[in-house]
Amino acid sequence: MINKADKNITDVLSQIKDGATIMIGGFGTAGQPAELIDGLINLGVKDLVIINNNAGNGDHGLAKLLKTGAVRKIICSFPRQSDSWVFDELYHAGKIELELVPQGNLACRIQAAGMGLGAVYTPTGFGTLLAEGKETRHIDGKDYVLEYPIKADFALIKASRGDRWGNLVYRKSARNFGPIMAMAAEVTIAQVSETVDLGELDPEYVITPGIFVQHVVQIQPTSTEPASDEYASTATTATA
Amino acid sequence: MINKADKNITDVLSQIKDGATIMIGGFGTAGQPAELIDGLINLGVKDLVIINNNAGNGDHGLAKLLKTGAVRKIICSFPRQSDSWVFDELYHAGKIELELVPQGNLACRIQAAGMGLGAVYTPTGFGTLLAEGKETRHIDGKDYVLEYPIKADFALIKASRGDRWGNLVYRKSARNFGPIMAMAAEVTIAQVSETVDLGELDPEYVITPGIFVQHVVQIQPTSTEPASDEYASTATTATA
Amino acid sequence: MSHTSYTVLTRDQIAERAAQDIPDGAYVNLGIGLPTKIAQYLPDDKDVFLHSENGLLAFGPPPAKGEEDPELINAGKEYVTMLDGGSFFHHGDSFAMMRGGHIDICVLGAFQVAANGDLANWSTGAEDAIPAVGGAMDLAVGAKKVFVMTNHTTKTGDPKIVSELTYPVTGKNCVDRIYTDLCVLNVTDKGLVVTEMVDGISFEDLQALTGATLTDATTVK
Amino acid sequence: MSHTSYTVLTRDQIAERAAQDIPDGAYVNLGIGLPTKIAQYLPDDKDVFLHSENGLLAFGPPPAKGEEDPELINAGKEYVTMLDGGSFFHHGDSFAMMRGGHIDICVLGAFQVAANGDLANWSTGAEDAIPAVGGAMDLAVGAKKVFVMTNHTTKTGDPKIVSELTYPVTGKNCVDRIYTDLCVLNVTDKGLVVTEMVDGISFEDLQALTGATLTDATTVK
Repeated sequence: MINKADKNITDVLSQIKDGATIMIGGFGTAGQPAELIDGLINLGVKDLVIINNNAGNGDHGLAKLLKTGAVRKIICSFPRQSDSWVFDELYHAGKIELELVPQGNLACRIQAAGMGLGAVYTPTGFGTLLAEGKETRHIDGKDYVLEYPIKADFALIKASRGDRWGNLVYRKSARNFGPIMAMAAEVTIAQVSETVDLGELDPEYVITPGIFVQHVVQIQPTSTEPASDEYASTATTATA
Repeated sequence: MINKADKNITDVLSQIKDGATIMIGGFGTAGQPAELIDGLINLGVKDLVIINNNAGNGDHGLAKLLKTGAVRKIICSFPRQSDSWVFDELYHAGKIELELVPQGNLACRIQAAGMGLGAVYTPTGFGTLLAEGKETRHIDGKDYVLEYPIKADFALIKASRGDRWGNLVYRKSARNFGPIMAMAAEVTIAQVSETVDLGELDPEYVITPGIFVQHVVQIQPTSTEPASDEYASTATTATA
Repeated sequence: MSHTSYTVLTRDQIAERAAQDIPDGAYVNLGIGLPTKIAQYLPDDKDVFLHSENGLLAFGPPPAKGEEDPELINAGKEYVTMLDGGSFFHHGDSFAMMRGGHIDICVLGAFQVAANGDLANWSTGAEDAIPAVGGAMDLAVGAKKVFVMTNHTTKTGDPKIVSELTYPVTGKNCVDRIYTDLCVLNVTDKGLVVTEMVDGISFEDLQALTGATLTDATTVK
Repeated sequence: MSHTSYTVLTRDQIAERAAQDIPDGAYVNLGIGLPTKIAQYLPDDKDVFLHSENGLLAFGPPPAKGEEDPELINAGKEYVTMLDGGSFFHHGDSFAMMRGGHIDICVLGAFQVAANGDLANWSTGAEDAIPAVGGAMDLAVGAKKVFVMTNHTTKTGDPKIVSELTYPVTGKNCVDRIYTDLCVLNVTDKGLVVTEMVDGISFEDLQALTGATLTDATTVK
C-alpha cells in the first residue's frame, strides 16, 4: 500500500543532494512552501539551481536560502522587488547567476517539461534582449522564439490539502506554479495544511493528481501564528 | 451585463457558416454534445472541417452529421470502430478527407492553439507513417516531430453545469477534450445540463473559466429519456 | 517645454478616460502600477473581467481592513477579493489566456512607446540595474489590444512617445492606443493619430512635446 | 510448427504472469484488448494506479449490472468505476502523463515486435483498411516501461516476434519486455533474452517459433 505522506520533512528532504535543480512554488510569498525551504536550509546542500518566479522577499523563505550561499543560479522572471535585498546584494557581488525568463515562458517551459515536449515556439520575447541568440521562426504570419523545457530534480510546492496517494488541492492564488512544477520535476514534495483520507478529495476537483506527487508533508498550524497561511516549521507524520 | 446563456441552440448556432472548422468534444459518445450536433445538422451548413477524437458511432450525433454530407474533412485519432459504418462508407467512397493524428498529438496541437504557441516538438509518431514528410529534430538525446497548432472557428462541447459568465464544470470522463477545445476555438458553445447562478460554482473548482466560453446553452432533461446523460433537444433560455 | 493654458490630466483622470474605452464583457489585464487605477473607474453596469497573471479571473476590489488574505493577491501583490463567478487556475492556464489571445485588452505602463507601436517598459538598460521582466512581454504579444497609460513626457520633460525606442523593447508593434495626461493616440499603419487632446492645448504644443510625428485625427479620413 | 509436449498459456495466464511484474505504487496504462485483462490479476495488497487516456486515474473494476454510467468509461469504452483517491482530468493533462514519462508501465498488444524493441500495433498496412491510431503511439514513446502482451505467433503460425517489422511501426525501440503464451522476453542491447519459458518447451522449439534470434538468459552474464 502506498502512503506518500508517511515521512517528515527532514527524511523527505534528505534525498536532495548538492547540485540539485529545484523548482520552488509560489508567487511572492503566496504559495511559497516556507517550511520545506527552511528544511532545505537545514539540510545544508549547496550549488543549487533554483527555479521560482521571484528571487526572494525580505529575509525569510527563499531569500534566507539565497543568503546561505547555497544557490549557484536562479531562473526567474522578476528578481527585482522592493524587498529583494538579499538577491540584490548577491547579484551585484557576482555571487549568483541569473537566468531571466519572461513569466509566461517560464510557465510554458515548465509545462513543456511536464508534457514531454522537446521544445516550443513561443511568441513571447521575440525581438527582445531576452531572445538574443535564440532560434526564431516565422509561422503563419507571426514571429516565434524556440524555447526549451525547464526540468527539475525536485519541486517543492505548497498545497492546502492532500491525501496519501499524493492528490492535491490548493488555496486561492497560492496555486500559481504548484500544479505545473509538480508535473515537471522528477520528485515533487508538497507541503499541505491538512492530510485527508482517500476519497475525501472529490475526483472531479483534484487539481494535481497523485501521479505528479511523490511526497506529501503535513505542516501543523500553530495557534501562536496570526495569519492562516503561517505555520510552525514542525513537520508531523501525516495520518492517512 | 453579460449573459452568455441567453440564447437558444438555433440562435447560437446560426453564426456558423459553410466552410467552418469545428471542434466537437467527446470521446466516443461520452461528452459528445448531441443536441448541439443535432442543431448543426438542422442548420444545414456544409463543407465543414470537423475535429473530434473519433469519426462517429452508430447513426446518431457525429455519425448523423457525417451522413448528411456536410463534412469535407475530419481530423481525428480513431475513426475505425465497430459502429463507425457511416464514416467507413464515406471514406471508402472517397467522399471525406481524413487527417489521422495520434491522440496525444491531437490533444497537444489543440493545446498549442489555446496557448498561443507557433509549433511544438513532440516525440509521438517519430519514425512512423504519421510523421512522414514532417520536420524532425534530435533534442537532448531524443527524437521529436514538429507539429503545428490545430485551431477552430467553433468548439461545440458538453459540460454538466455552467453560469452566465461561461464558467463550466464537467462530469466524469465526459470532460475529455472539452476544456482544451474551449481554449482553442474562436467561439466556444457549451451545452450544459444545468445553468447555475454566478457564485454557485466554487472558484477553486471551475474547470473551464468563462474567458474560454462564448455561449452556454442549457439542455432540458426530459422524463421520457432513460439515461441521465440523454436529454431532449429543446434549448431553454437559461436564468442567471 | 512651456505650458500655455492647458490642463494636464491627473493620474486618476487618465485612468477614468481609459476606463471609458473598456466595453461590457471585456477580459482585461491591468498592468502593475498606474493602469491598476482603471479598476476604480469601471462602471457598475458593465461586466468587466479582471485577469491577474498569478491565476485569478474576475477578481474584485481590495478587501476591507482586517479581511486581507495573504493567499489572495494580484500580480502587483496587492490584496484583492473575488467576485461571484470568478475562478482560480494555475500559471500555465493563466498565461495561455494571455499568450493565446484570450485577453481582450491589457493596459500597460511604459518607459517609451514608438510610432510603430513598439513598447519599452521592462528595462532602462542601466548597467547596474537588476533586470526583471515579469509578465510584461507576454501581455505585450498576447492581448488582442494593448493600451498604454503613461505621462506624455518624463519628469524631466523628455518625450516618452518617440520615433524609435532608445530603451530595450518589451514587444514589437504591439501597442494599439496610448492614453497620456495630454491626449489619446491611436497607433495606426500611418503612424500616431491624435484622437483627443486636453482642453486648451494646441496640436502644435502637443507635437512639440512628442518625439514622433503626430497626425490630427480630424485631418485623417 | 509442431507442438511437442509443452503447455501454451491461456490469455488469462499471460495476464496473470504480467500482473506479477507490476510493483506496488505503479502508474499503469493497460492497452485496449488483451492487456486489459491484467487488471483482474493485480493483488489487493498493492496500490496499482490504472490510468486511462480519456482522463481517469485510479479507476476500478466494472460496475455492477444496472450501475453503468455512460459518462464513466475507459479508453476501451468499457464501463468502469472510480476508486477512492481517483481523479478526472482533461485530455491535455492525460497525455501529459503519458508523453511526459509519468506513467511507469504501459502494456500494449502487438501485431509485431522487432528484436530492437520496435513495435507495430496500429496498422497492418492493408490497402483498404481505414487507418486508426488512438493513443498507441503516445504510450509507446511516453511510458517509462513498455510491456507487450501477445500470442507468440499469429493464428496461422507466423512469428510475431521478428528481426525487423514488416508492418508500419508504432514506436521505435520502445518495447522493454514481451509476455507471450510461450515465454517472457527482455528486449536488451544485445537482442531478445528469454527469461522464462512455459513448461516442456525447449529453447530450440521457442527459437523455431520466433522470427528473431533469441538468447537464453541462463547463458547471459
